[in-house]
Amino acid sequence: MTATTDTREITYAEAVREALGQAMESDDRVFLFGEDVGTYGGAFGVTGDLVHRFGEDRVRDTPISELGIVGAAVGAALAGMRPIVEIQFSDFTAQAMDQIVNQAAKIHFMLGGAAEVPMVLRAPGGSGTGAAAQHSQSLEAWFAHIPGLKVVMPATVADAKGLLLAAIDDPNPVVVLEHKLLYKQSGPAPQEATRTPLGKAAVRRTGTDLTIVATGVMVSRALEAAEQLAAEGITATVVDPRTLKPLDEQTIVDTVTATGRALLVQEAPRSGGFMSEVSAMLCDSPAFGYLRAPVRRLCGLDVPIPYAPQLERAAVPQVPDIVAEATKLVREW
Amino acid sequence: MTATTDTREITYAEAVREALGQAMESDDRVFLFGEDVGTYGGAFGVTGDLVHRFGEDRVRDTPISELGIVGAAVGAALAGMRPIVEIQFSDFTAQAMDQIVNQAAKIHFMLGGAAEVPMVLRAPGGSGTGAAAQHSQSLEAWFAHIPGLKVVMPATVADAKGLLLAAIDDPNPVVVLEHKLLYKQSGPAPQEATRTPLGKAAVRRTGTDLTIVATGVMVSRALEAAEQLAAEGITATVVDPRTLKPLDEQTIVDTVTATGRALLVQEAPRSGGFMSEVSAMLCDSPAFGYLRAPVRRLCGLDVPIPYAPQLERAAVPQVPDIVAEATKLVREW
Amino acid sequence: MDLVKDAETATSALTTMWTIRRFEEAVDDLFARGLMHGTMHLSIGQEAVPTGACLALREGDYITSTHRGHGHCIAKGAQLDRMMAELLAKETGYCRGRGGSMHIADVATGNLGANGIVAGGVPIAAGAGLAVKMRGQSHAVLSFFGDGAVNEGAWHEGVNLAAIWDLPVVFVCENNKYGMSMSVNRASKVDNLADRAAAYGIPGVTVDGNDPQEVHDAVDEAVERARAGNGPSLIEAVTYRWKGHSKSDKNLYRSREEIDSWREQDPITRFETAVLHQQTLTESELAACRDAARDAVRAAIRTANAAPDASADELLSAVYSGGKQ
Amino acid sequence: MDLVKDAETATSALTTMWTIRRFEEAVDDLFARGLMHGTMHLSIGQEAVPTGACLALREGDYITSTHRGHGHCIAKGAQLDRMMAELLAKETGYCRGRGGSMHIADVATGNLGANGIVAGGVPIAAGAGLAVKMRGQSHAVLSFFGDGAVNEGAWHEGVNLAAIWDLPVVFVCENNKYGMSMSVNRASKVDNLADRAAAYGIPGVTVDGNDPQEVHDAVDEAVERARAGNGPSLIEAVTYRWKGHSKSDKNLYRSREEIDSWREQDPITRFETAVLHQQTLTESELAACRDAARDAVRAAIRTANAAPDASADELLSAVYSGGKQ
Ligand SMILES: Cc1ncc(C[n+]2csc(CCOP(=O)(O)OP(=O)(O)O)c2C)c(N)n1
Ligand SMILES: Cc1ncc(C[n+]2csc(CCOP(=O)(O)OP(=O)(O)O)c2C)c(N)n1
Ligand SMILES: [Mg+2]
Ligand SMILES: [Mg+2]
Repeated sequence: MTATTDTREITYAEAVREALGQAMESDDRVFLFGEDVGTYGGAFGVTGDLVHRFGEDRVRDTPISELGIVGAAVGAALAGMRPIVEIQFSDFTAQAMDQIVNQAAKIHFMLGGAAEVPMVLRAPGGSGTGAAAQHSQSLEAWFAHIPGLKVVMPATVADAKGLLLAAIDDPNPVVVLEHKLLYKQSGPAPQEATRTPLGKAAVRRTGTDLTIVATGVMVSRALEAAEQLAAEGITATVVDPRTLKPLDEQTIVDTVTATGRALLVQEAPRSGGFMSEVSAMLCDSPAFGYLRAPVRRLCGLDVPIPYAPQLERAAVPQVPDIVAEATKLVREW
Repeated sequence: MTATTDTREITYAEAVREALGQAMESDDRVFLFGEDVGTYGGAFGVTGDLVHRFGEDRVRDTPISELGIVGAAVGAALAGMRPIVEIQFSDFTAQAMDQIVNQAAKIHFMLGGAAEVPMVLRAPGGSGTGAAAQHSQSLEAWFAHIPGLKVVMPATVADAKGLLLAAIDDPNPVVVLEHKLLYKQSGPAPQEATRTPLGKAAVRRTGTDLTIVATGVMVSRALEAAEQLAAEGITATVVDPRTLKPLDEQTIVDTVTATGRALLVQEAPRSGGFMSEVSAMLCDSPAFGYLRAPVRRLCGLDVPIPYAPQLERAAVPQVPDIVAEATKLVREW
Repeated sequence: MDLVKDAETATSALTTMWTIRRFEEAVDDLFARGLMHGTMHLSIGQEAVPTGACLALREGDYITSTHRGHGHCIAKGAQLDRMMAELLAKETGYCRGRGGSMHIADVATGNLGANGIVAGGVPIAAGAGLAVKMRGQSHAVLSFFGDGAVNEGAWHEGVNLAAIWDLPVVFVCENNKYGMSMSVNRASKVDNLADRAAAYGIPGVTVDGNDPQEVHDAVDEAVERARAGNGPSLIEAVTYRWKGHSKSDKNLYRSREEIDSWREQDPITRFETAVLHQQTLTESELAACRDAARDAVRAAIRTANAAPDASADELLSAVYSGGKQ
Repeated sequence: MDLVKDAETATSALTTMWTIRRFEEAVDDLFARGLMHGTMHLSIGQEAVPTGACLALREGDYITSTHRGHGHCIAKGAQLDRMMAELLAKETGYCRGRGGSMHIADVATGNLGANGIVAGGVPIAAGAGLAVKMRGQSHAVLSFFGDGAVNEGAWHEGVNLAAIWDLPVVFVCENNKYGMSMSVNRASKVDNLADRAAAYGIPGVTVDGNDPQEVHDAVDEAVERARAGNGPSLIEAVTYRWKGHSKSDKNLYRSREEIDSWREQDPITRFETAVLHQQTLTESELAACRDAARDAVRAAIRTANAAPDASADELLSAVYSGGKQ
């Protein structure tokens, strides 16, 4: 993302809203629907005033029927529209998995290329709000395993806007996993409708001792940890894949080759999480020969997200955990 | 599984049926329901004549409503029963993901241990029958990522029986992923109700040059490949994890430590598949120091399963692919 | 539209029904002879439903179909040779051999696709209806599904969305009495599945699904309603599948007598009798319809057989669309 | 059971309603003061529904509840201190601090749990009903859900299963007019949600959800039906939530006047007036109910506050059950 003259500080939620607004302005086929996206402005306030700008037709409240909503998006996309669906919490994609996975993801291939399903599914994931196990999951690994889906996890304000715009442009179904804790975070983003290309990782910081690969809210925690590590004389490269599918393997391989150590940080439970894929990819890549240490994952515990704040914090990596793990990795290997 | 005097050859489908029958005989709380499990005998003939033995109450046909069925199993389990649900094709678990993942998997933890959900969900996965993309998926990675679920993939006739019996005993929700191509395969299984303990891998064959870890239908392909490799002077250890969650990491680590090379074979698409977890686990285990070669995955292509037989075969690993990949791994490293 | 009294329409309807019948008999035969792969779901005995229904449609209208979708596809105007090529796993098939019977679509004629997922097409139809409505068009969307589909959550959610937004969708339930082996009477407690329409505040009607005229009239009225912006309808067409659910079916759940009694209600024979009775067509004109269907199916098989097998070369690049040009 | 004329029942009903009210007012306050974590959904204004409904239940009966479940939990007999401890993230909470407001359950009293998933409890209730029926017991299962839940596939599938198997389940829809911001009139086209019962061949009735007697009578009849093996019923209790959906709610979707008009229909005031009018209880007896509720809630807060915080030590070992002993 190159800085442009019209860059200003806005929140992540505002960035998403701005992208939605710009996409709807420039393309009649784009519309938005989901539970409480209209007058309410979205469960997390993301859609805000869009209904007043674009009307109830294009910013459409739905009943509570995630499967039906996503299915309707598939149908609208097949019939030439560019629907954007909001699912209030990414946990409720469980309700809609058939339409996401068995329909949206497969139709283009299954029909021999005769049709495409240009739709976007936006949903916030992650813990940290005390919403407990059914409202706090990080399910990106599910989607990243499904051929036919593209998956992005914007970690910055600029990417919240840029990746969403690119997702809306894409002729394939794209799952955009936002993060609840990021919505209120501020950061720079261009006013104009600049795309963040899908499939390109961002190197957020460069160091020599290890490479930290992190997704979602873990990107800012990794950067904070990298600050602290620097004070102790350990410098880290921090890579934010941004797009999980298709994954920019090259950037990860190159940075890990350069540092010889990899710490992979995700919020989701360790077992079978997305970082397992990154690790496996690294261990069968040219980087393997350059590894000075085992590829380490720092992940959420293999537990449902608990309600109590102290338990919830303990369940997912925090900045000190990243610092500790990185230090260990560098000092011991 | 120690051979017992009453071991005879039966098919995998018969083994499942026998386990179901024995469990229902010995425990009134056990019952079976799902689409066409009664008179029809199950879409793949697995339940067969059970309805005649146990009646329509305990071998219960359902309407086509996977979410409702699994939800009803959760409720029945909470209320003290031991339900076993059959989902006709594992692809249709997509319909039921909310009840599997947001309810069954989490209730015990979320309720602070005050309740348990002893239920079994059986579903056949895999390709090879020309049923195309919506009827051929291998979705084990989804379940293995969810804390609170246990996941097994029986690869032999004896395990089809033994793992299912252990799953029915277990006080937690267990997903049993059978394989369509195995149903008609014959093999030895004890007549008596012998349990295969959950969480214990099976070393199916021992060798010195590499360890092949394989799941589901890939186990027999790996064994066949190992035969052919042996003829070329390459000997392989073949490990069948059997239980994917909780995974018997120790057996995998030990065998890979011994051979120094690992080839991980699954039918599911590579990206984010279960073998990515195995690879990541190995690369951060004591085996790492003993690796003579990168940990290699041989997986299904990252494509939906196509219909045409030649395309379908090309989409997932076949015996010659395993032989070729193993040979390369051993010869090149 | 009078299917029975108008010669041209009668010819068209009869030819369509015979084409479906002959096509599926051919498929049945190819399977039995091991020349066809995978699985199949035949709609023999149900030909009047797609035939009567699709006669109410015009260019620009959409349909969504099911696992038992050959009839819908043919009635909506698909090319037989490309259908057959798909089933025979040829590169020239509608899906280039990647979809097979359960995924044939013909987007050009508005057929958004068969679906291997029971009720999977229902919310998709609602979405297509939403697209039509948002563009201010007057097209209709016709969604076919079976009696088994109405107990799926997807069906409930899709119908409700269409209802609240007054979408131009016609929901056509082919009640062939069974969802696989589950009798419709065991799967729900309502007398007629059309009664469920009341739960969504939309009209519902039950018709004789072996009479293409009855089907047509009900669908036509619903399509007009849809085009006029008055929202969706539910039509239950009662019919019967003669063959097993799929090749694995041993028919344990229904009796020989039941099957025979429905065979006596053959929609094609009934229609031919009616047409003859009304003297709309002569015996030899009927025979001509039959021959045309047979010849078309034979030609389709020949063309399909001559086509190249589907190629595995481009699998990986076929997963994502690069965008329409 | 006459809630208004029988002094003991009136006292019980009134105390329950006041307890729910005071409990939730306390929760509201604790949240506002930053002493409580997470999110919350208050049922203030809806107290008559769980109160009237649960009076029809007895030991061995089950309920399933919702995200807005404090009232159900209290009416089914849960301990206030363990509820409060859960909300305050204490080790002594019903879920040991792992569940919070949306997951309080009290399996001992038959409360199978609140549920963070809209309609999530509906198929679970059907399953509990199936367990009861298979064991030949005469317990009933009462499933609470909101007006928003009836458009979920889970609801449709769960109700249908209960219907076809004649399960002893009473489906109680708390129609508080909105699913979050979505007005019930926009979310479905039926006049009364109870009309949907017809789609499943079960009885459906709409009652005044601010009158515990009306709720009770309808539920009681349905419970008897269930116990007698005659299957499920759907009861729609029309009521209103005074507070926002959750703490993020700015109430943009409804008017001050609408809220005020419903506040005038306060179920507690109405019940007190009726009880006074019938001279079942005196003013001071009413005051005693109120005080008892207030004191119980205060005591619960005290007990909960004194309890140890939930511990993160055993998280990993808490995921799987080792089996009941
Ligand atoms: C979601 C889902 N569940 C189950 C199946 C398996 N299945 C395929 S067709 C069928 C029966 C469908 O019955 P109905 O809707 O009446 O259509 P019919 O086969 O009678 O035409 C079933 C159970 C499926 N394909 N999808
Ligand atoms: C499956 C699912 N979708 C969406 C939500 C978010 N959500 C929580 S409560 C709610 C509204 C529920 O409305 P209703 O059923 O009427 O209950 P009420 O809140 O009015 O008591 C929504 C949309 C959810 N929790 N679960
Ligand atoms: Mg049917
Ligand atoms: Mg409500």
